[in-house]
Amino acid sequence: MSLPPANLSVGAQAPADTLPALTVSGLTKQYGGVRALVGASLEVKRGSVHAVVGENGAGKSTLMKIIAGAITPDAGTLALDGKPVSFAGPLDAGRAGVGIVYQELSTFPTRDVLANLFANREPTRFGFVSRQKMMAEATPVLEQLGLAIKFDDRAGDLPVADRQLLEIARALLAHPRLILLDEPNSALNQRETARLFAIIRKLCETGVTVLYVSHRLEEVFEIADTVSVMRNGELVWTRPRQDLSIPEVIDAMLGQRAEDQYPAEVPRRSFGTPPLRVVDMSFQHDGQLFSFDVAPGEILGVAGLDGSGGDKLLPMLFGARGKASGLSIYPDGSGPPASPHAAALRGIALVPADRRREGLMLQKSIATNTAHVALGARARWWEAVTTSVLTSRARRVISDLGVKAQSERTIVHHLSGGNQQKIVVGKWLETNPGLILLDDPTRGIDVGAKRELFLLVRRLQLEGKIVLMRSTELGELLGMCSRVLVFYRQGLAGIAECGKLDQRSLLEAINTGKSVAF
Amino acid sequence: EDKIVIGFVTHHHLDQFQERIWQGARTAAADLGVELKLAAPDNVDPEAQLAIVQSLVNSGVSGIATPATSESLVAPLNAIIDGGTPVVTFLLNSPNIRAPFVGERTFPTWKEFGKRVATKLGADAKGEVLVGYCSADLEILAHRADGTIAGLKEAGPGLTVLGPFDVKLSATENYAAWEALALAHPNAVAMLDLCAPGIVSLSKLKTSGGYNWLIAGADTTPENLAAVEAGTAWMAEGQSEFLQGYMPVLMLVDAIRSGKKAVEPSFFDSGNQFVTLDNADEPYDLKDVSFKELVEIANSPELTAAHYKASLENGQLKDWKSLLQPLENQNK
Amino acid sequence: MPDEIGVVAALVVLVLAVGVVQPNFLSANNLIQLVSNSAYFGVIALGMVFLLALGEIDLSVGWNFNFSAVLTAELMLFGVDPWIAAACGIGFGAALGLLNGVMTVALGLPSIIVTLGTLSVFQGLSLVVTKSRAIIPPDLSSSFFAVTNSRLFGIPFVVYGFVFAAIVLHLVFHKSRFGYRVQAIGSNAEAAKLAGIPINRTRVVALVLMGALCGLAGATFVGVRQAIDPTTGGEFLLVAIAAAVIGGTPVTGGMGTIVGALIGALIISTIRSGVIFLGVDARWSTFVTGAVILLAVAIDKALRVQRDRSRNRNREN
Amino acid sequence: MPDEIGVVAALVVLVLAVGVVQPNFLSANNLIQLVSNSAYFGVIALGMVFLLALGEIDLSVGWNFNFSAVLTAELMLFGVDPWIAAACGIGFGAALGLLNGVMTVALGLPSIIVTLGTLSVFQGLSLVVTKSRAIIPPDLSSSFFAVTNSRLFGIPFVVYGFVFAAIVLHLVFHKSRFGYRVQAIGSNAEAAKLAGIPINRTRVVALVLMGALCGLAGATFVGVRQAIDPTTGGEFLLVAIAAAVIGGTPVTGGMGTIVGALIGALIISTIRSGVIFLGVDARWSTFVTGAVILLAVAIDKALRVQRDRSRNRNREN
Ligand SMILES: Nc1ncnc2c1ncn2[C@@H]1O[C@H](COP(=O)(O)OP(=O)(O)OP(=O)(O)O)[C@@H](O)[C@H]1O
Ligand SMILES: Nc1ncnc2c1ncn2[C@@H]1O[C@H](COP(=O)(O)OP(=O)(O)OP(=O)(O)O)[C@@H](O)[C@H]1O
Ligand SMILES: [Mg+2]
Ligand SMILES: [Mg+2]
Repeated sequence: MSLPPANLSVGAQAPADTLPALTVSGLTKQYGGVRALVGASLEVKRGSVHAVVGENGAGKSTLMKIIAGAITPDAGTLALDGKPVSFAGPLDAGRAGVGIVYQELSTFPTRDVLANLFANREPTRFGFVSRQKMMAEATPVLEQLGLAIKFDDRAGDLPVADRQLLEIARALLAHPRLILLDEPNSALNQRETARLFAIIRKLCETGVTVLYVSHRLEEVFEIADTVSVMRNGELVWTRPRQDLSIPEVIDAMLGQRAEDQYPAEVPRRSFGTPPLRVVDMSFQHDGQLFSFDVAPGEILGVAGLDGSGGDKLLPMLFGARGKASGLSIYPDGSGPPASPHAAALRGIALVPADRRREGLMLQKSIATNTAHVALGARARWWEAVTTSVLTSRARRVISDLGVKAQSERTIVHHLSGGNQQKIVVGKWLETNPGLILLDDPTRGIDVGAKRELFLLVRRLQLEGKIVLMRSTELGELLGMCSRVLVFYRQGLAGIAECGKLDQRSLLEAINTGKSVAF
Repeated sequence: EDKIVIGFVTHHHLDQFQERIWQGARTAAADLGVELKLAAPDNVDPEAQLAIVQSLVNSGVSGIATPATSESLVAPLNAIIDGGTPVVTFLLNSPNIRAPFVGERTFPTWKEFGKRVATKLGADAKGEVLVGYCSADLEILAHRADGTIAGLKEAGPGLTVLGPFDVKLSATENYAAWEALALAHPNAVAMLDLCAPGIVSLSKLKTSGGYNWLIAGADTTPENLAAVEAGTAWMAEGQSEFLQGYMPVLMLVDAIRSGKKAVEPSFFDSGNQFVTLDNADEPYDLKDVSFKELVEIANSPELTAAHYKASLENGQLKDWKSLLQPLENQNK
Repeated sequence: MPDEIGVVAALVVLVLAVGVVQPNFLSANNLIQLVSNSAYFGVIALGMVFLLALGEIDLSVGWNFNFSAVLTAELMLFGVDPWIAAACGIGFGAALGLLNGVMTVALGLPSIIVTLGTLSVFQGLSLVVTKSRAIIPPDLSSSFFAVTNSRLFGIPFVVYGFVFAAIVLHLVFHKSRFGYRVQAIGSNAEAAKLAGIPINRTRVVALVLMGALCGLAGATFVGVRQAIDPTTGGEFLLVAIAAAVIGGTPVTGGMGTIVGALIGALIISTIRSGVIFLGVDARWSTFVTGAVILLAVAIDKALRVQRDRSRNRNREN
Repeated sequence: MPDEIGVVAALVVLVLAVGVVQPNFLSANNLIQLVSNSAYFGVIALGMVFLLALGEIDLSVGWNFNFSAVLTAELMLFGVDPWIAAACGIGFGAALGLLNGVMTVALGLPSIIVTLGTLSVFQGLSLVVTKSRAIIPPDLSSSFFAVTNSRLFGIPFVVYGFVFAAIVLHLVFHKSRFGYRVQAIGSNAEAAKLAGIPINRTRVVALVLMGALCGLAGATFVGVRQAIDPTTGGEFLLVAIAAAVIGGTPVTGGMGTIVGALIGALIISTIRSGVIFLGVDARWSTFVTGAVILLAVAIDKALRVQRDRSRNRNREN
């Protein structure tokens, strides 16, 4: 019995270098009245990293899904290595050497890590699925990705970042010749992203072609050889990276001149309202106690690696993990909320990290979703659900946050990922909360929307709201926050003053827990 | 000798019919000085009934009385007999069980039932007579229907007999079914339901809908007798439930006391009553009673026991062994 | 066109099909009776829509109905005024629902498991109370019996009750905070929790509502039939679920239709009654019932597919 | 500690509780009978685990069992060799399952609706075939009857059959690609589709498997009991679901446990038998049954919570 190659390798021998690995021509896809893709054409060179960027709803994911055989286009053709192909389903595409990491997490929550990694291609031995073979194959890939999870953990119990890594590992394990990465690192931190990029580079050396979608343009410029820009379902242009600058790309994406990414800091002033005082909180029984204050009008950042505890802080403040320990005092003078219900009633908002699992009713309309908190949690029992109230609220969210949707009756499932995120943010801001907990709020949203969101946060700041924001992108924290809580190994390592700090020293701090830089 | 324990298992315990059978069994156990274990499944479920019977056998009872609710109980019951625990069946019969059966003669009884209905309607009566039963999947009910229809045709050649219809057992479904039948057959002259709930449903319908068909049906439950008393229903057929509980215990104890490991297969006819306001004739040498007395007896366990006591202690039933017939007679 | 178009069409087809062969079937009297026969299990089906939309189920409904009716009748036997007895019956049904709810939440178990247990508990206790006897209210002179048996414009009280319950529950389901919560939790329980919707409280309230509806059906039954026996209600579970599901409420949660459940209940009654009107042989009637159910759901599905298609077409133009 | 620890503990507690009061209960003979009584609905519960894990359900199992058994017995009446008749019965059960599957997929309806219809269709056709009569194989001389009624080391054939089926299905569920697919679809149907898992085919196969198991139970029943009545099997649906669910298979899909369903079936048999051994008054026995079911699931839950706690504690340290 021969074990499969323990490292990542090319599935088949590389064909003639001259032909493009992927040729897309005239792809069109229409959903009802929405033109998701309009005659998109593209050529991707073998062994290159080809980035596709564009606004939310520009059609990037639609393009990826068509190439992966998950949806059939209305018109247009695909060719791999010059040979025309047409996929009846994802299985066909997989057999042809196309692998994909979908933007929306598509793990199997009740199944363990191994079952997830090898979904529908489980190796067998004597007719039985062989966990040995799977483990032998998966171990090196997980190691390369730095994913330290047990094989029998249930995927549903893993944090978002681990689930995303799990999906990347799943795609890599199929040894595709063409790999489509649709915002694969939206939930990953810098270290994890760096590991992913190392793997991508190694893959490209062995002739694998990578199509990469991201809203993080710095990263796009770091990894991509070629950049394509999409707008409103059309391909605007494709150019080599070295000829490009980030503002140029943004201009093309938005179809207008780009502004500063982070809106200017507003002058600090005093609001006369009480702060949030977190006192002697801890992540676990007997764990390290920590305390901090957040003043009205302050944006406090939260940073930390996976497993540092940083990802637990916001749900804990929100009451989603039961009543938090310690002697904290919230701005309304009471202690921590005992449940999310209590939190919602007290004007505390949490924009959760995993929008599809924790934030949305995918099969319901935008109107229904935007009423989630205002009606579901905060309305009095006699308040009727009227279409006019639902509609006007939804329309407000759509226009305030620039949601790209046909109408407020559109099913959320049919929105692009970024627009779904805007709905989650919008449903909370509608309730005018005083304490706002943003758990990775920019995940998957485009530069324009990101700027709009930041403008909104600044506005909240001006109104004297208390904002805590966790992000996997340190640049965002530095750009928006006055101070950043740095978590390390289930405790608070220190509080960084953003003015005295650059991205490198913040990165060092979250990786070592040392407070040298503060 | 060890204390004799009789396991007595009915096929459900959800109505007064079963309760009266239990009453007979309890009386017999008290009369004979043996212990009785009464049990039944939550609803008609032969497999659950079998599990109960087998558990009783495993817990060491001396004999088992149970109805042959289904033919698939035959092999396991025969296995119990072969294992040395005597069995007597009652109410529902299978000729393949190597055990005695206590119950009514199905076909002849229901033929007589049909005849009496036809006679009451008049020898030259015309019109539709509707026959319904509560379940198409019980063989005994098919025999009842066959008997009834045969009797109606014989004694009422001018009648149009329709059915049997499946009018269900549960009170709500039974009512709905008869309601629909009543509307579909506005000219019917008689409605016959061969299961217990029919008389109640039909009586209620007759009163509220202003119909004037003749109603007759099965079982002398308190509600059915009340309908007869009120004059809405004409006849309720009873099948001596008390004896169907009493006799199996008696036969088992007799066999066990005489050292037998099994009871010879035979048929004991429990007899039956065709109860109307002016007739409540009892089988054997049981004292014939008026309708009023019958109602009193039906409502009192003490009166019931007393009613049978004379015959059981000194009359025809004392000599029950001479009344046993071959098993084949049951459906002749 | 609303979602219920398919089931309505299926119902109309069935009614007309029987009516063509047996015009009697279309008499006002029969159609009214059809509706009134659906009322008991139909009201339970309406409550089941809430539970299915919540992603829960209550298997104990039939015996809750029975136990509540038995309690109502027993109270009447004890000389309690029938109106008060009926109110107690409804309250008792709600209390049994509360028991289901509290156990579901306290044990952290799905309601299907809890109600699998309480279904036997209710049946068993009811049996202990009735001692296998039908309970018959002794004195029918109270206005309670007059009212529950009354007719207005030839239509019986239970029909008004059933339709009224359907209207109220339709509004609750689609227009109240509670209805919104139910559907939100059924759509995505985790997201609902994080949106601040009180999951457990909503679950308990839904099970209490279900219980109260069982009690309502039970108390009304005692009024109309003036008797309750130990078996009645046992078969309601499957019919109630069938009515809800045929009506278009998916068992996967997140949505439902009260109007659909009402129509579903009528479809079941139509099939039952139609089989009898057409004089289908008793041995064949079970088969015919099943085949017609399949036909009805196929009609419903075909029409909805048709509608979705034309809807999309309209959108594109 | 595996997931089944809770139910196993509940079963042991129940068996010992009865055994302490009535030592007879612990006799080999009684315990063996307990297992063999669970075999028919138990095998159906095993198949139900696949469907529940898939997010589906089959309501027609009881009547598929009945119809398959009737067919087997009828073939024997026609003089077909009993072994061949039994094989046909199993194949027939599978064919009925195929019908369920094809209709589910072709109509695009949930299996609960389709099988709600076919449940009556199967029952009705079986009734038409039997003409309300029990079917009794005429000639019991075939080795088929000897084998199905044989005992090895005092343990009857059906017990071996049940345990063997459980082992095979356990392996299929946890070790075969089919089992992986079933659980993946139940866990996240959309992701399963994206992973290229043939959803419809898997659904059909699972319903065919369920049907074949009904046929297997039916054919074996004819061998052991040498008769099949028109009613037998009607009660199996609720017990089979109860066994699967008590055993720990959630109705929300994505996972399941064959071993749990086996234990669940034994728990149900133990309660049925224990009530008799303890001499519980027949009127109280229904209540006691329900209460003990609740107790069993509470024990199971408590133990699993306990285990998860200690697991988490170990993990964090
Ligand atoms: N199933 C669907 N039904 C209807 N509309 C859809 C569907 N899927 C996508 N769309 C629409 O197609 C357009 C393109 O969506 P797509 O997901 O490709 O955007 P995207 O570029 O990936 O955006 P994002 O950056 O937010 O992920 C959007 O307007 C979206 O609303
Ligand atoms: N992460 C957690 N770990 C352990 N227990 C939790 C966790 N989150 C919630 N709980 C507990 O689970 C139960 C359900 O919580 P949930 O928020 O659904 O309650 P609720 O419906 O809001 O309650 P109420 O109706 O009283 O507002 C509560 O008892 C809560 O204490
Ligand atoms: Mg996208
Ligand atoms: Mg709460």
